[in-house]
Amino acid sequence: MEPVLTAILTVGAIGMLAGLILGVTAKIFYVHVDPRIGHVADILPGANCGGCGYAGCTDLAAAIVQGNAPANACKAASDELAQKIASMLGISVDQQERQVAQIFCHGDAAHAQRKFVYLGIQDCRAAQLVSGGDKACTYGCLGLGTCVQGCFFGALHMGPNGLPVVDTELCTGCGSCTKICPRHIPKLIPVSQKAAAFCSSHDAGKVVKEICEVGCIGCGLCKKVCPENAVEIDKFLSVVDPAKCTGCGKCFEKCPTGIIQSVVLTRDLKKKAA
Amino acid sequence: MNSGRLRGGIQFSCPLTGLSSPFEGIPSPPKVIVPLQQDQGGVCTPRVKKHDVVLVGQLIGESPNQNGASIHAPLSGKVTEVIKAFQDIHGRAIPAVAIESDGQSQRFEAQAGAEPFAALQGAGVVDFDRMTVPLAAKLEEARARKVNTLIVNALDIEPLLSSRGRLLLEEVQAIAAGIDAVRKTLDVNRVLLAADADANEAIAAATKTFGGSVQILPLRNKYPQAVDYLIAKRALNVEVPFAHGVRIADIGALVVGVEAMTAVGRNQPVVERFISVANGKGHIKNLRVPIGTPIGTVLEHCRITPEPGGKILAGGPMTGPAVAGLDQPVTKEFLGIYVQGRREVVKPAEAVCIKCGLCVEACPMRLMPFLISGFAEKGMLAETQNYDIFTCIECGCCAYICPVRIPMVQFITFAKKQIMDQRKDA
Amino acid sequence: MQDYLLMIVAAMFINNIVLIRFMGNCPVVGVTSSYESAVGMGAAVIFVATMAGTTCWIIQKTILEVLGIEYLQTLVFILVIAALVQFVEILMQKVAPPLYRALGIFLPLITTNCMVFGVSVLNIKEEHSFMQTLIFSLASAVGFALVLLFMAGLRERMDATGRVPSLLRGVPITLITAGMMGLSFAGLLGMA
Amino acid sequence: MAARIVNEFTKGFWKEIAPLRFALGICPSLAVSTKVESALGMGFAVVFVLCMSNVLISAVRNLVPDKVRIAVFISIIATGVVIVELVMQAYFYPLFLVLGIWIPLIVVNCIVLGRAEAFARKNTIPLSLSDGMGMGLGFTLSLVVISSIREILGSGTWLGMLVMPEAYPGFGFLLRPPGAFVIFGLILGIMNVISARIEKKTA
Amino acid sequence: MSLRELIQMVLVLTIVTSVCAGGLAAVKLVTKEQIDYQQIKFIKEPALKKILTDYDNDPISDRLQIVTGKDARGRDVKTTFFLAKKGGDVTSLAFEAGGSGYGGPIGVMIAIDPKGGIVQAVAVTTQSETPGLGSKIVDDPDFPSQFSKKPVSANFNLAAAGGEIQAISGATVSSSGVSTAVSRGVELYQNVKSQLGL
Amino acid sequence: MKQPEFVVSAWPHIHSGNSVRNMMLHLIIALLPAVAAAFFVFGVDTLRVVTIAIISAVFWDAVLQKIFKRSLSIGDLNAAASGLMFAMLMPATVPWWVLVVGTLVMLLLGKHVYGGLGCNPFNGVLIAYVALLLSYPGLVGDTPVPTSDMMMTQNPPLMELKEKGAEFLDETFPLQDLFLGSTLITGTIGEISKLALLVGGLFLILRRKISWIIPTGFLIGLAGVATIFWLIDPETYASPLFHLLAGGSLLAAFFLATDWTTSPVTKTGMALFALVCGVMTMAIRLWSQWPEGAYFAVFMVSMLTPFFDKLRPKIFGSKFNHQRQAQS
Ligand SMILES: Cc1cc2nc3c(=O)[nH]c(=O)nc-3n(C[C@H](O)[C@H](O)[C@@H](O)COP(=O)(O)O)c2cc1C
Ligand SMILES: Cc1cc2nc3c(=O)[nH]c(=O)nc-3n(C[C@H](O)[C@H](O)[C@H](O)COP(=O)(O)O)c2cc1C
Ligand SMILES: Cc1cc2nc3c(=O)[nH]c(=O)nc-3n(C[C@H](O)[C@H](O)[C@H](O)COP(=O)(O)O)c2cc1C
Ligand SMILES: Cc1cc2nc3c(=O)[nH]c(=O)nc-3n(C[C@H](O)[C@H](O)[C@H](O)CO)c2cc1C
Ligand code: SF4
Ligand code: SF4
Ligand code: SF4
Ligand code: SF4
Ligand code: FES
Repeated sequence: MEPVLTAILTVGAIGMLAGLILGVTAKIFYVHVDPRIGHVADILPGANCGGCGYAGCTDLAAAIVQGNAPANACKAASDELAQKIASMLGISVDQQERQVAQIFCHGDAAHAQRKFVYLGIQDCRAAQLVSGGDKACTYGCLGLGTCVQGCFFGALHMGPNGLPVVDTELCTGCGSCTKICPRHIPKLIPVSQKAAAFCSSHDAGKVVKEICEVGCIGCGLCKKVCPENAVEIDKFLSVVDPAKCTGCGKCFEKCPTGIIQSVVLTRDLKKKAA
Repeated sequence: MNSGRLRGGIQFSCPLTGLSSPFEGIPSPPKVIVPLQQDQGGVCTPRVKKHDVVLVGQLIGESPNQNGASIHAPLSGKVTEVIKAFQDIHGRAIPAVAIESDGQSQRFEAQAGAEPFAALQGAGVVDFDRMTVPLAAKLEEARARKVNTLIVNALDIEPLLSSRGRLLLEEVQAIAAGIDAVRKTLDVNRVLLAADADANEAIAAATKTFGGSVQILPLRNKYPQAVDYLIAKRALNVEVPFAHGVRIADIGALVVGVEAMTAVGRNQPVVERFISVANGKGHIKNLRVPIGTPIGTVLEHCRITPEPGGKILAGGPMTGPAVAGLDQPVTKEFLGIYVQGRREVVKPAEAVCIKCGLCVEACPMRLMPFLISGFAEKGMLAETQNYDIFTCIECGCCAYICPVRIPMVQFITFAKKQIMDQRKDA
Repeated sequence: MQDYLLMIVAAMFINNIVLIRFMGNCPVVGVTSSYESAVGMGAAVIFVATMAGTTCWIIQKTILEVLGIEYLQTLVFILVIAALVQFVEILMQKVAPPLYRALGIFLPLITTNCMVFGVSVLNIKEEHSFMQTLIFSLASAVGFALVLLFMAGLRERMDATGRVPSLLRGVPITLITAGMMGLSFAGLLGMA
Repeated sequence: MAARIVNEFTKGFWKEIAPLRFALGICPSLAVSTKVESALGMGFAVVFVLCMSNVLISAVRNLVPDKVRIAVFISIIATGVVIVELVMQAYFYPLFLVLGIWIPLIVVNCIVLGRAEAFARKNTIPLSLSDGMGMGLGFTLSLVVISSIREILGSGTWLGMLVMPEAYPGFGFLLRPPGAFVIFGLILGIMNVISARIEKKTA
Repeated sequence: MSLRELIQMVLVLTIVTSVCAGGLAAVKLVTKEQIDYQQIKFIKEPALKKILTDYDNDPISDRLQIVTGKDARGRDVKTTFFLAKKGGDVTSLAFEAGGSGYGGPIGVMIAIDPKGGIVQAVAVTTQSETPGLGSKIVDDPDFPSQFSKKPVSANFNLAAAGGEIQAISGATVSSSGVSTAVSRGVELYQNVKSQLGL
Repeated sequence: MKQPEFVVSAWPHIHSGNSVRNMMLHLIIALLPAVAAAFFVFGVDTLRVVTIAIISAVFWDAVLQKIFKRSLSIGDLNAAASGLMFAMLMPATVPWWVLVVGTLVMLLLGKHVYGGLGCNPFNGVLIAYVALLLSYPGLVGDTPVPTSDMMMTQNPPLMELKEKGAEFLDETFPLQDLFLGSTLITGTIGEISKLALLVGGLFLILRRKISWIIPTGFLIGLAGVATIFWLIDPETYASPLFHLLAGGSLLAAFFLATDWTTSPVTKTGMALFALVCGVMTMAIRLWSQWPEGAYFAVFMVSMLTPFFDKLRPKIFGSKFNHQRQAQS
């Protein structure tokens, strides 16, 4: 029995000493760190996309805990996660409609002219710096897929026609693609939006007609036929107000270039969820 | 001679035939398009309307500020259109004036007697270095910083361009007048003239004209020594840390190209450009071209038919921007036109740097181009700055020498742009 | 003196704790993606390993061996290391917050770093004297930190100008590179 | 509940197979994988320690103050390790000689403390046991895979049995430390390929 | 942090470590015998097999422990002697002695014929010398065989130290470790010869 | 849609014509004299080894490019050059399967896992050499090789030094034979004629394919250490000249330490790298179990290349004195 006692007493004593030292130092050198920051950071997606405007997810977590940012500040987190954060912190969230990105240019190789053959770095931002990009339209998609690289959630891919395509189910509406695109072609719209003119050109109709078959020429027919007054023409470009648009489809028929089209994001989502 | 050594750079072996070919005029084009921004000084305000009749040298675009360079009609004739968004060689959408020639070439009489220095803005003189800048801005800076040394740069910037060497020979009197004018306005007590050591005739002419008043600095051709900073280094043995905001004027020097000195000496609005035309086979012609002449017209005159799939450069083969079409007009930003055939086009690489170090050896700024470009490719912008990306003058020596043909200059310009954008955002 | 010198060289390079003795690989893989973290981890380990090595040696000689309970070595040593690491962490957080911010995140990782515990055990196994323990622990930890640093250097270069296939990027290629570093150390075979 | 137990058990074999997925516990995976036999020995030692520590830690999880959490956990783990050490010395002495210092080093195997921190201290005893078992067996599996490759290509044998032709010269490089790193790295790469394939299929 | 928490912390840690230690001590008690046997079997037996040639018993079972001295703290140091017998007669007496080499301690098993007072053979049990250099003390049979068949009165030091043993070139330290071990062993044998009762 | 006519890209628009293929071709040409010298000593076996090495290197390169889904680029001659270089480190007696295994290791671990040409932190040739040396010590490395005389099987010089000491080296290996190469001297294929290596190396330097700094620094570092020891005790230690001319000193100095990918690019970095390589070579020759240290040294020191490359040139304008010069 003696060896057992020796063991118990020695190691017990070492354990006690360790406990004492730790306890006493912890008492003397106490530094408060809000444990909730860690918990919130755990809930956040951890993509560090920066879409929220903070330097990464942990930074945002600290801001949320300190009340400097709302619980749903993360563009990439679902409502469910925001709710989870809010209930953990005992605060409330304003419900906001989910936004997704759409590509506001349909000018693929078959429909839009190019000024020259571009050789060089395969990055839209770099291409934009070489004589302003190869596309004749200075507003149109360059098609080198920088937005695809920029999406943290794999929601974009290049379609067969050389234009990016958004997977609306994967898109979190973080807006990284909008920011990274030198021409800001991907734009965020509410999922419930029912119509949009998929063009970004503010060029005059005459110029657009020369270089692109599917551009908005700013003729204003859509504005004229819209019964809800949901369409505005902003410098030769038709813009649909999602709050007013009912998706009646009158403008689709009238548009001479067919660029104002129906958008069916919600159904798409429902189908996928089912 | 207190001259500094140039490390790195490229010794081109191309023949200097251009030096012996005199400037030719070209037949006045029937129609010109004059973009209203041709330098870094900002967009000029149109001073003519559609259907206005203009004379050669008449103001058509007024500089937006005191130290800019205004733009003048190169032809006499009728304004057919003031274009709002003309896409220039850089892809910028800027206003431009289209003029239809009346075949008269009647000159507009400028109000005489203006002092050259004050008239620079009005005369629209620009100087060409890495970019085109209004000479007035340069002189204003020189005056503010009490510059006492004038370095006249008669070195051609790139291989196969020879307009400066030729100007020194043909316009030596105008250059002399220009130097005198600058001497009068600035407190310059020392004038140096950097010239290509192989331009014997021009150096002889300069020596004869200037006597002892101008110190001539014959330099062996080495690209890119004609850049302002490197001229300053070779002439004065001082390296200006321009990336840290120090200017050449801060060391008391002003570097001006001979074409700007010629224009000052002539004291007339700038309406034509001295350019060299060359293609893959070598130098073709030295020309005096009215500003606004379409490149196509110039090439027709030189009997060059560009090949589809080839390239047209607004400048030399090292740093000239490639242009999209033959209808682009010659502007003050042109030092020459270089035409490249389909097979001569350099295809950038898919491959990866093999760290051979040739670019490091070639870089005249003693940078590590492969690393800067590598960081730039990966979007590691902070690291590019640690490796002094802003000291890069984008001369292209690195990409020229690289065995795997990495488009280093494009990566570097791309990264610089991104950094500038970030700074703007912050 | 010469013996100590040889011991330093041997512990740092010839029998490098990571490349030859296989200890402390997790941080070599985990925290070498940047110089800063490599330096931070290296510094933290140098500090902790030296402290732990000597403390454990003293406990072994004055308590465990005296009482004949050497078989409890594992339990006692790891307890000491865990307490030591946590002690340092708490202390640093208060006394030197900037240092804590730089090194702090690495400290908890050190408890489970084989290298610290391994060095403590090796000191006993190889019957080092106190002086030898001090030197061996320090030199081994420096050898570890050097490997971290070299790896960070190679990885930075790979990141900047390499094109590692995406499926091997990160941990796999770091392991392979560590293997190559170890392979080159075969040149030192027979030196000690 | 039963489903969860099964789930916690099986995740250790592919989804969260420890050394391969998280780059934890690399050292022993490299050091004791020259032979399948020692890999198995090491693996089972870890299974034992993991199960024991997970169960005990889960049992005391609500009694331990946060500040001494790590110290307590690691004491429990160390106890398991010493038991393994003693038992192995008593009954599997040759194995003990081969594994040497790596037996006490189980105490710092990141997986063990990692499971305590990440799992056992937040979950019930049955779940923790299942997790420990799964993780431990997953670790064993990784060791066996690595050591199989090394033993077969390196010495031409598997578990001591000759599996390659008599004349096979054996690639000794793989039995050396660098060979271990390389094989480990390549296996990780191959796993990435397989995962990517699976993901593509399910997507 | 309150005092209560502090006490709780210390208490928990003390109890846990005590319980752990107690458990381990129990396990150790249970396994001790078996571990001793295994150690002897796997470490000593190969060396014994090498040096003992002519016997018909199991020397591992026929072993005896004798107190051969005191260590620095005054505790007894015991040495195990293995007896090889043939027809009941002790033909050899084997035991281990130690010296220190280049890479650490060196253990040497020595077999002595108690009747003739002759060192029969010597084999290295444990060593950690440089492979290919110091490890020749094991790999090179010529080196240990130098010790064989020498009377216990011989000088087992290296030639350089006035003895009869030729060192392995390039591994003087390792060689000297072995020769020191043998010298010590022989000396120890001389001291305890009487206690062995042979 | 109208097709665009001209190409637009960033400058520069012309190129020097340098290419990987061109550089590899230079390397191959530079090694030919050494191959010829080896042929003189070992006969047809030389060609056997060289041919198998090159063919299997090219084969593995193609296979691995396929596996790693890269475009086929055996046309850049890199695999052929590496294969030839690898053969230089092999004795003429090496079995064919060792070459096949070696080239696989070389191209897998020294090229493709890192992403292809130019990404590897360590030279594939050296990786393969050391891996084989550890696996098949009797078949590669410093083994006695029968020469075409077939009269005797002679130890390579450094092995003789390791085993028998420096005493009779001068008689066994006349310096002239070490330099020119002769049937008295064995070793790997690339270690036979130092003259041939020197010719090849100078060719590369003059064609500006490698920098003169690395070979110079390497040999200075090696000779420096050798001289110190030789001066201390010429009986025990071989002369610096012997160390320079024996084994792989020159091969490593001109062809391995200069490998672009794994050596520094800055002049200061190159100089330090080379000196450390030279010193390390001697350390391994003196104190390790290996007779030859040059290859290990280059392999090991390339680990430090990223650090040597931190010693970059002072950039343009860095010497500018902001206070003084701004006023003048
Ligand atoms: C790297 C290295 C390893 C060594 N390894 C051993 C060894 O394993 N055994 C040994 O006895 N001496 C070893 N030595 C020591 C030397 O071989 C020995 O001290 C030296 O004096 C040679 O003397 P000797 O020929 O009289 O033995 C080593 C020395 C060095 C530098
Ligand atoms: C084999 C060889 C060895 C050289 N050795 C030296 C040397 O030791 N020291 C030196 O200053 N230059 C040496 N040089 C010359 C340098 O390369 C020299 O700086 C270069 O040829 C010309 O330099 P520059 O480009 O600055 O004009 C050597 C050249 C060669 C081909
Ligand atoms: C051993 C040695 C060390 C050298 N160290 C340096 C150095 O630290 N920095 C450097 O710029 N050049 C170094 N050099 C190169 C010479 O200084 C070289 O002449 C000079 O840099 C010009 O280079 P060039 O030969 O390519 O023209 C070294 C050369 C040798 C042989
Ligand atoms: C002088 C010189 C030496 C070279 N040495 C090697 C070499 O040792 N190994 C090698 O694989 N490639 C060598 N190369 C070619 C190339 O750098 C190498 O293949 C890549 O590092 C990829 O292995 C060399 C090239 C030159 C010009
Ligand atoms: S949307 Fe923008 S970033 Fe995306 S491919 Fe088009 S131009 Fe490029
Ligand atoms: S598509 Fe755009 S908005 Fe949507 S997740 Fe990707 S980057 Fe964010
Ligand atoms: S482009 Fe920039 S990096 Fe390249 S050589 Fe010129 S200055 Fe150096
Ligand atoms: S020249 Fe090209 S390949 Fe050579 S180091 Fe520079 S970037 Fe790399
Ligand atoms: S297993 Fe050794 S450091 Fe993680």
